[in-house]
Amino acid sequence: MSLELKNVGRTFADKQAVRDVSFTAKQGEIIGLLGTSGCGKSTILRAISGLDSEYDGEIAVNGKVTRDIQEEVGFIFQEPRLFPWLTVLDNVTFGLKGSKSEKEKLGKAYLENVGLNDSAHLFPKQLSGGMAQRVAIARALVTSPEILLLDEPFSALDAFTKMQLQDLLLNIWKTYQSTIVIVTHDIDEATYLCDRIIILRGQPGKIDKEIGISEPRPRARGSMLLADIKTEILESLGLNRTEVLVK
Amino acid sequence: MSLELKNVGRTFADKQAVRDVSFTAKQGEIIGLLGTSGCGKSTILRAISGLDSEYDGEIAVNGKVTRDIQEEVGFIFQEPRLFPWLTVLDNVTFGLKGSKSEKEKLGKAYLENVGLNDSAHLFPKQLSGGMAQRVAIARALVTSPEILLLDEPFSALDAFTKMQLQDLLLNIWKTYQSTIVIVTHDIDEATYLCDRIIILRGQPGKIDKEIGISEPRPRARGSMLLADIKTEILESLGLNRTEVLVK
Amino acid sequence: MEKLESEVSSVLTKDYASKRKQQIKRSKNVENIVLGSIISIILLFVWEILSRLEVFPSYMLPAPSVVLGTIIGLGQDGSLWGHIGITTYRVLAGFVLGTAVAVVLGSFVGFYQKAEQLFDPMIQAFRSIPSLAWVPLFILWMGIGEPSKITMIGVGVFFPVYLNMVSGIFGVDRKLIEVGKINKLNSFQLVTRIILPASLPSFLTGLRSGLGLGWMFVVAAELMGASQGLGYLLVLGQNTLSPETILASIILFAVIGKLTDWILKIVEARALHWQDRLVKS
Amino acid sequence: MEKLESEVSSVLTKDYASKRKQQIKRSKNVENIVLGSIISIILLFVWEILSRLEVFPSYMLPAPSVVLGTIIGLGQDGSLWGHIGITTYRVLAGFVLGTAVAVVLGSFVGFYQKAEQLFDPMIQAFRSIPSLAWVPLFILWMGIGEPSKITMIGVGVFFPVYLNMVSGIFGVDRKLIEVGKINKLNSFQLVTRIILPASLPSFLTGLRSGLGLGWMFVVAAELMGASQGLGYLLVLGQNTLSPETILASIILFAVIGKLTDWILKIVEARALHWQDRLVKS
Amino acid sequence: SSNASTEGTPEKIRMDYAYYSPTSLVLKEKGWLEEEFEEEGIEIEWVLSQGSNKALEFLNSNSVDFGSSAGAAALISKANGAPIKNVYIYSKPEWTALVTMPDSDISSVKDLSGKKVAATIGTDPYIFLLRALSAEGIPAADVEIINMQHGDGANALTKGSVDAWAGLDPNMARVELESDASLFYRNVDFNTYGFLNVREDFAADYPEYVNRVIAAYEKAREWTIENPEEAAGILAKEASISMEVAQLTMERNDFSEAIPEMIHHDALIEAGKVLQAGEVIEANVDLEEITSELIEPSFAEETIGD
Ligand SMILES: Nc1ncnc2c1ncn2[C@@H]1O[C@H](COP(=O)(O)OP(=O)(O)OP(=O)(O)O)[C@@H](O)[C@H]1O
Ligand SMILES: Nc1ncnc2c1ncn2[C@@H]1O[C@H](COP(=O)(O)OP(=O)(O)OP(=O)(O)O)[C@@H](O)[C@H]1O
Ligand SMILES: [Mg+2]
Ligand SMILES: [Mg+2]
Repeated sequence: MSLELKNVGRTFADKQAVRDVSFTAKQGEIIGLLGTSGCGKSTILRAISGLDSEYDGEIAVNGKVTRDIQEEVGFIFQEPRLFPWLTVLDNVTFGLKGSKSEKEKLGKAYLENVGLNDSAHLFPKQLSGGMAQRVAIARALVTSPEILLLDEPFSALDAFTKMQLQDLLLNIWKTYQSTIVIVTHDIDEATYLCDRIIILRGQPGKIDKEIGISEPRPRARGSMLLADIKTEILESLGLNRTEVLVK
Repeated sequence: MSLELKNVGRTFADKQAVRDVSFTAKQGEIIGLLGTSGCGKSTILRAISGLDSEYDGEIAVNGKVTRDIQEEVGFIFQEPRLFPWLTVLDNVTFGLKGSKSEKEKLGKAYLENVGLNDSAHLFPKQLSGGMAQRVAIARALVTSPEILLLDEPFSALDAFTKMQLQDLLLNIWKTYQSTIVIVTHDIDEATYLCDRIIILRGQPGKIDKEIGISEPRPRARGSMLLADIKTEILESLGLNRTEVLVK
Repeated sequence: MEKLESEVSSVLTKDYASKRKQQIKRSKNVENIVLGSIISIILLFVWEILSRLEVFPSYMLPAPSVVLGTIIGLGQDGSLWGHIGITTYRVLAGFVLGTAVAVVLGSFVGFYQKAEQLFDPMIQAFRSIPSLAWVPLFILWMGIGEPSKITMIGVGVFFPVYLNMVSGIFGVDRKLIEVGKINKLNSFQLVTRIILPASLPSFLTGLRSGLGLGWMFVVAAELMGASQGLGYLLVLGQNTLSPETILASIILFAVIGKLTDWILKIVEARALHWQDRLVKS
Repeated sequence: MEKLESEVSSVLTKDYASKRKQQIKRSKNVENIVLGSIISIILLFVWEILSRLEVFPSYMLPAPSVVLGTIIGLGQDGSLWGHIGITTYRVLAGFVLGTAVAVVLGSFVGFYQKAEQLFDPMIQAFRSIPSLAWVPLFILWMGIGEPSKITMIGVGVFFPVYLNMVSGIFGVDRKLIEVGKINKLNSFQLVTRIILPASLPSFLTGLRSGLGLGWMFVVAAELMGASQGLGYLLVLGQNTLSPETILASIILFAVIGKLTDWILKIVEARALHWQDRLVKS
Repeated sequence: SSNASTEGTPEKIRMDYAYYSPTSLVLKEKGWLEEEFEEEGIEIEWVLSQGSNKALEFLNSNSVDFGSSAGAAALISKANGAPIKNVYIYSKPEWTALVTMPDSDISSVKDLSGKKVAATIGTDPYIFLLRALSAEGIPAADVEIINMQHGDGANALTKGSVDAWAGLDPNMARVELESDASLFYRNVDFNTYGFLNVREDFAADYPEYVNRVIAAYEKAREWTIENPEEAAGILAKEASISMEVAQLTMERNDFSEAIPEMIHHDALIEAGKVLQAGEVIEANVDLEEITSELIEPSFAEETIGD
C-alpha cells in the first residue's frame, strides 16, 4: 500500500507542533523519520494512522484521501502500552482473529522471534522495560500489517537484541511487502533499514532534508556507503563538530 | 558517597533475575551497567536505591550496610513516571523543599538546561516521549543528589539532545562530585561518560566483564581510545561479526 | 505601517477567536442543558397526559401539574424554603462530617496493612445496615437533636466515600509511589501528595455516591423528631396519605439532589482535567 | 549417586517449600480473621458489660447475649432461615438486575457523548431519591409481589454501580483505547475488551457499594407486604417496640451483608491481581 | 384487575392482616375464609399490613381487596379521593393514650403546656392528643409536638428526649410493662375504631362476597370474644411479642360492636375536624359527606342483622 502526505500540519491548542510535511511512500518502501525531541515525529505517525484526525492537509492511503483508521495498519507506539490485565501471550494475540489455538501458535512463534518464549505467562508488571517493548513489537508484527508505523521501536533495547529485531523487521517486510514508516533516533538503524530518511527540524517541526539510500538489501552494517550517509546526517544535524560539544 | 555491592542477587517468585553481583564505586565514580534486555540491570539499581529490599547479599552505602531508602539518592527511572496531575514545572520541583519562589527558580533553571523552558506550564499528557523523559531527568537532577542512579536516561532522545544532556550530567557530576551508576544500551554513551563499565550477561544475569576507562575528562567523542574500548565491548557482546547478523 | 496593520488585524483575529470560543462553549452548555432535560420533559408530559386520561388514579399518582401546584403552594406559604433549607443544611453538614471521617480512616486503611486488617472487616459489616435500623440506636445515643440527625447522614455518606477511597488507594500505580519514596516523602506526604491525587477519580466518585446516600439518609434522620425538611415532608405525606405531598418531596429531592451533584460534577471535571481521556464520539 | 541424592533432596525441599507456603498462607488467613474480629469482639464485650451494669437500659439496648438469645430462638423455631433466605434471595436477584441494567446503561453513557447528554442528568437526579420514597410508586406500578420488591432493590444497586462504571470508563487511559482502535475493534469490542477490564477496579467498587445499597433497600422493599425477611423483622421490631428484634435484625444484616461483601472482595482480589500495587507496610 | 370474573366470581380474594387487628390474625390462623371459598376454587391471598397507611396504599393500588386501618386513616384517604368503603368494624380499640415516664412531673393533660410531646402526625395518637388538649382547653400551640414514628416516639420517651408520648399499642403496652411508663390520660372515645375497608370496585362487582367475608370475620370476632386467652396467644405468636403485652393489648380492645353505626360516624367527624385544623385534611372538604360516603353499613347489617 502506498502513502501520500500533502502539507500535513498539526496544531494543539494554539501551539503548532508540526507543519507542512509532504512525502510519498511507495508500496514496500521503508521511510525513516529523524528529528529532535518534540519536533512532531509521533504526531505525524498518529496522523497517518488515523488515530488523530484533526490535522491540516491531506493524507492519502493507496491514492484514497481519508482520515479514518486504516485497515491493515500496525502501530508500535513510543511506549509499550501493554494491557496490564493480560499475560504476555494474550497481549501479543490481542489483535488476532480466529481460533484460540491458532492465535496462540502464531503468538508463540512471534514471542520466540523477539526472544520471549519463556515469558509467555508473565503479566506486564513482571517485565523489564526492554521486554515490555519487545512484547509490543510482537503484538504489532503478528498481525502482518501492510502499513507499519514504528515509533522508536528499538530504543529501549541493547545493541544485540536491537540488531536481531531489525533483521526480524526486514524479514517481515520482505514477506509481506509492507510499507514502513519508522521514527528513530539511532542513525545507524536508520541507514541500515531505510530506503529514504526524512529529517525534521525546528519547533514547529518541518522537513529539513530528505536522503535516499539506494544500497540493496541485505546491507552490511559496517558498509562504507552507510558510514558516509551517517556523516551526512550528523552534519545536517549540526553534530560533526564534536569539539564544540565538549565544554 | 561510596557504594559497595556484595553478592547481590534477586529472585522473583521462584525465578532468579540476577545473581552474585559485586562491585564497588568510590565517591565521584561513574559506573556504567551494560547488558542484554532483561538481564537484571534495573533490578540492581532498585536494590541500590533501597526501593527493593528483598534482594540477597549486601549493599553498603558509605561503608554502612543498609536496606533502607537512602537520603540523597536520585533515580531516573526507565519510564518517565511523571505525575499526570502536575504541570511540568511542578513535576520538576516535586522533590524540592523550601519556599515556592526558590523552588520555581531552581526548577526553571533545570528546565532550561533540558531545553524545556517553553513547556513549564504543560501537563504530561501534552508532552512528547522525549520531552517527558527530559522532565524526569530534570526532576532527578534538580535535587543535586550525591548518588545518582540512571536507568537508560537518554534512550528516548535524539542524538543532539542526548549529547547536550550527557554534558549536563557531567557538569552536575563535577559540581557535586556525585557517585553515578548509569544503565545504558548506548556504548558510545557508556564510553564517553563512565570510569568503569560493567557488562552483565545471561539469564539470570551475572557480571561478565569489567572494563576501566582511564581517559581523563573532558573526553573527545571521537577519540581513538574510546573507539578501541567500544570494539572491545562489542566483541564481548559477540557483536563484531556483523556478517553473522545479516541473513 | 503594513506590519502594524497586520499586527492589529492579528490581535483582532485573536480577539475574535477567543470570543468565538466562548460562544461555542456557551452554546455547548445550552445544548447540554437542553439535551439533558429532553427525557425528563417527555416523561413529565406522558405522565401528565396519562393522568389527565385517568390512567393513573389521582388519589395515587396525581398529575405533575397538581404536584407542581402543591410545591408552589408550599412556596407561597413560605414553608418550602424552610424545608429545603434545613434539609440541605443537614445533608451538607453530614456530608462534610462523613467525608472527613472517611478520608482519615480510608487513608489509614489504604496505607497500613494492620489498619486494614483491624478496621476494614467491621466497617464492611456496618455498611449493609439500613438507614432505618440506625434510627433507634441514634435516638438512644444522641437523642433527637440536630447533631443526631447530622451524624446519621454522615454515616450514610461515610460508606461509599470510604470504599472508593480505599479501593482508589489500592489502585494507585506502584511506580508513582516509588517516585515519592525516592524523594523521601514521609507517609503523610505520600498520602497527600501522591496517593490522594492519584486516587482522586475514585475518590470523587465516592463523594458523589456519598452525597446521594446523604440525601437518602435524610429521611431516616428526619424520622428523629423533625418538624421541617424534605424527609419530614415525605414521611408526613405517607402518614397522611397525601400523594401530592409525597411526590412533591420526591421531586424536590430529585431536583436539589441533582443540583448538588452537578456542583460536584463540575468540581470533578476541574480536578481531573489532567486525565488523558479519550474524546468521546 | 550423589547427583541423584541431591535431586531427591531438592525435590524434597521444593515440596517442603510449597507446603510451607501453604502453611504460611493458611496462617495468614487465620491471622486476618483474628485481627478482623478483634474490634468487633471488644465492642461486643464492652456492650455486654455496660448492659449488665445497666448503663444501657435493657428496654432500649439489650445485652448482646439477649440479642443472641433472640437470634437462637428464631433459629430454633425455624423462622430464622426463612427470614435470611428470602431476604438474601431478594438482594441477590435485585443485585443481578440492578447490575445488569447499570452495565448496559453505564457503557452507553460512558462511551457515547449523546447518550451521556441525554440520560445522565436524569439518572443523577433519581439518584438522590430515598428508598422510602419509591415505596408508594412501586406499589402503584408493580403491586406488592416479589417482582416489585426485587426491582426496588435493583434500583438501589443500580446507582452506585452505574456511577462507578461511568467514572471508571471516563478514567480509562486514552493510550490503551488507541491500541484497540489500531486493532480495528468495533465499539462493542472496545467496551468488552478494553474499557471494561481497564475500569474493572472502579466497577468492582461500584458492585460492592451497590450490594451494600441493596441490603439497605431491602427494608423499603419489604415494607411492600412482606411477611418474612430481615427488613420485615426490623420493621416488626420497630412496630412492636422490641429492641431485641431490631438488634437481631441489625446483626443479621451486618453479618450476612459482610459475608456477601467478602465474596465480592475475594472476586475483586482475583480479578485485579494484575494491578501493579504497592505492597503495604 | 386480577379479579377478572366469570359470572360474578372473583378468581381470588386478597385480604390483608395486621397486628393491630387481632380478628384478622384469628381469621387467618383458623383458615375459615379458605374453608368458605374452597369449593368455588377461589384462592385467598393474605398480605401483611405494617400500618394503616400501608393497608390503604395496598387498597388504593389494587393490591388487596380488603384492608384494615384506623378509622381516621381511612377518612384521610377518602378525603384524598380513595375509592374505598368501610363495611365492618373489627374492634373498638383503646390503642392510644398519653404516656409519660414514672418520674415525670406530668400527671394530667394540663401539665403538658410547654412540654415536648412525640406523636405521629396524621395517625390516631396524634388525633387523640389534639382532642385531649382541646378537651382540656389547652391550645395546641402551647405544646411542642415532635413528629416521630410510633416506635421512635416510645424510644425518645424512655430516653428522656421528650416529656410525653401519644402512644400506640402494642408499643404502649410494652413501655407500660417494661419501663413502668404511666398512661396519664386515657379516653376510649377519642380513638377512631378499627375499620375493615373494601375497594369500591370489589364491593360493586361482588357484593355477595363482601357479605361472606364479613360473615367469616364475624365468626373470628365471636371466637375471639369467647377465647380471649387463645386469641392473645395468636397475637403474641404472630407479632412476636410477649404474652403479657399481647394480653394487655387485647384487654384494651372491645370486640362487641361490629356494624358501622352513627357513633362511628360521629367519631370520624370529630377526628376530621381536628385533622382539618391540623391541615392534614383540606379545609374545603365536606366532612359529613365523605364520612357518609366512606361508611357503608348495609353489608354488615345484611349479614349480621339484628
Ligand atoms: N516485579 C517483578 N516480578 C517478576 N519478575 C520480575 C519483576 N521485575 C523484573 N522481573 C524479571 O527480572 C528480570 C530482570 O528485569 P530487569 O527489569 O532488571 O531487566 P533489565 O536488565 O533492566 O532489562 P531492560 O534492559 O529490558 O530494562 C526480567 O527477566 C524480569 O522478567
Ligand atoms: N496532546 C497534545 N496536546 C498538546 N500538545 C501536544 C500533544 N501531543 C503532542 N504535543 C506537542 O507536539 C509537539 C510534538 O510532539 P511529538 O510527540 O510529535 O514529538 P516527537 O517528535 O515524537 O518527539 P519525541 O522524539 O520526544 O517523541 C511537542 O511539542 C508536544 O508538546
Ligand atoms: Mg515521539
Ligand atoms: Mg531495565
